Amino acid sequence: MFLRFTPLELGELIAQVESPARGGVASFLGLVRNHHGGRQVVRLEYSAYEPMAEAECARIVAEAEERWDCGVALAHRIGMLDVGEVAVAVAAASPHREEAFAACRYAIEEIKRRVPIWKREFFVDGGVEWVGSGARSELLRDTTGR
Amino acid sequence: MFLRFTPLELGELIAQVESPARGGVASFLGLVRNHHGGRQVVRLEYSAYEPMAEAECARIVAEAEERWDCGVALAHRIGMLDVGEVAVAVAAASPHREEAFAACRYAIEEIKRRVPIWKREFFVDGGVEWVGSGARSELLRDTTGR
Amino acid sequence: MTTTERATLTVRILLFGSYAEFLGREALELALPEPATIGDAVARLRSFPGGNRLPARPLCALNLSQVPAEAPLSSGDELAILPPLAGG
Amino acid sequence: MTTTERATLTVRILLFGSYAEFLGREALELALPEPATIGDAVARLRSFPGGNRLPARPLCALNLSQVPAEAPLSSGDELAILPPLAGG
Repeated sequence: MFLRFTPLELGELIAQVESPARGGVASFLGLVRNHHGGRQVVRLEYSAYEPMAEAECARIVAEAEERWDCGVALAHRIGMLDVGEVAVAVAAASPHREEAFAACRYAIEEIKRRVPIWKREFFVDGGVEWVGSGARSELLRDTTGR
Repeated sequence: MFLRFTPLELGELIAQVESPARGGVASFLGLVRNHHGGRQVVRLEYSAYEPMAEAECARIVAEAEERWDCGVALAHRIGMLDVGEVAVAVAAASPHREEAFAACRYAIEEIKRRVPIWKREFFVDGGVEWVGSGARSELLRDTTGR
Repeated sequence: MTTTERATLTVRILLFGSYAEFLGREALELALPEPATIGDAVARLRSFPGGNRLPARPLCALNLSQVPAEAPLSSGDELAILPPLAGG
Repeated sequence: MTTTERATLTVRILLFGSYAEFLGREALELALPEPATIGDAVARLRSFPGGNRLPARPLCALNLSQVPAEAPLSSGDELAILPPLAGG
């Protein structure tokens, strides 16, 4: 499962890909920032088209592992997150550090480009907006249905 | 202290650089590999010109933080390490993931290029060699003096 | 020769994020005269209350894969209308 | 007019890794006639037992910074002779 509903642990992902033959492990964490567009963010909520998001994440891992001599693990948090929490985590291990970095970078870029995940930002001024579409959110219930 | 004589924890380095304004954290771990030059490695020993190594590490952090909008933390293990242990760790946090990756990559490349650290590899066949110079090591005592 | 005699296909529509809010629902069944493309389904959705806030050519996924607006629909397909992605 | 009348400078030499093994020690004091460069110090070290295994132009650090072989020495300097680096 690439989508997670509880806090992400980078160590868990690294443990999935490290091995005695892979001397380099590159990783990336995306954290919830406290600001966006000049406004102060207090928390945000991620939702997903879950079966497609799982399928896209699996394709991204397979593509990276085919293109580089590496193992890749990734996870994306869904649900309500506070500022500073880990939203996305990627780890890539390879015998060569260049390949570990390249695979890690590829995975995070493709996650952002292709995986059907959305987020609403909750601002300190009480506003709620869908990131990307810029639409104000009217529904204040938990759209993830959890 | 950038040189460490006990196991490295990536989480500790990430905690040093993450902040609510820095949404991207790139990191790198270098692990002791189980092979080198076709021979099986069982463990290795790092030693350093300690005051210069500390000074070079501090310069690398300062250079990366000046060049990119980021915070950088790094540590290198000294002493005897088993296969799979973390030899070097770098974490770079930035508001922009491109800068986090660039700073992390810069730091690990400069560590390898400039920091006066040496290692002896202990092979399964009983041989011991200084990596880089290719010289067989005759002294089997702990050259780190610890 | 009347429209009721034309064969129809039925697809399941999924709406997410801001688009689900625009139309006030997250899923619906849509019957369309055959043959129909994704563009035809989107045009129908845009005629619904609140549907005018959907773009004319939104990002779409058919049975879990992204597809262009010209892609044909078959009965039983799952068509997801995707707002701008914001993962990561 | 004799060499004993020439002023000398004394530097502290540090040896690491394989180089410390070649010369059988990790530190020594070296007295050299003034003026002297790093290259002069290395040439002297290479005349010691085992010193022939040192390269003619090893990597050197003077008072904690890397310097070229032409750099001049002053009394009290710490000159480190560095084998090929292998950190990371």
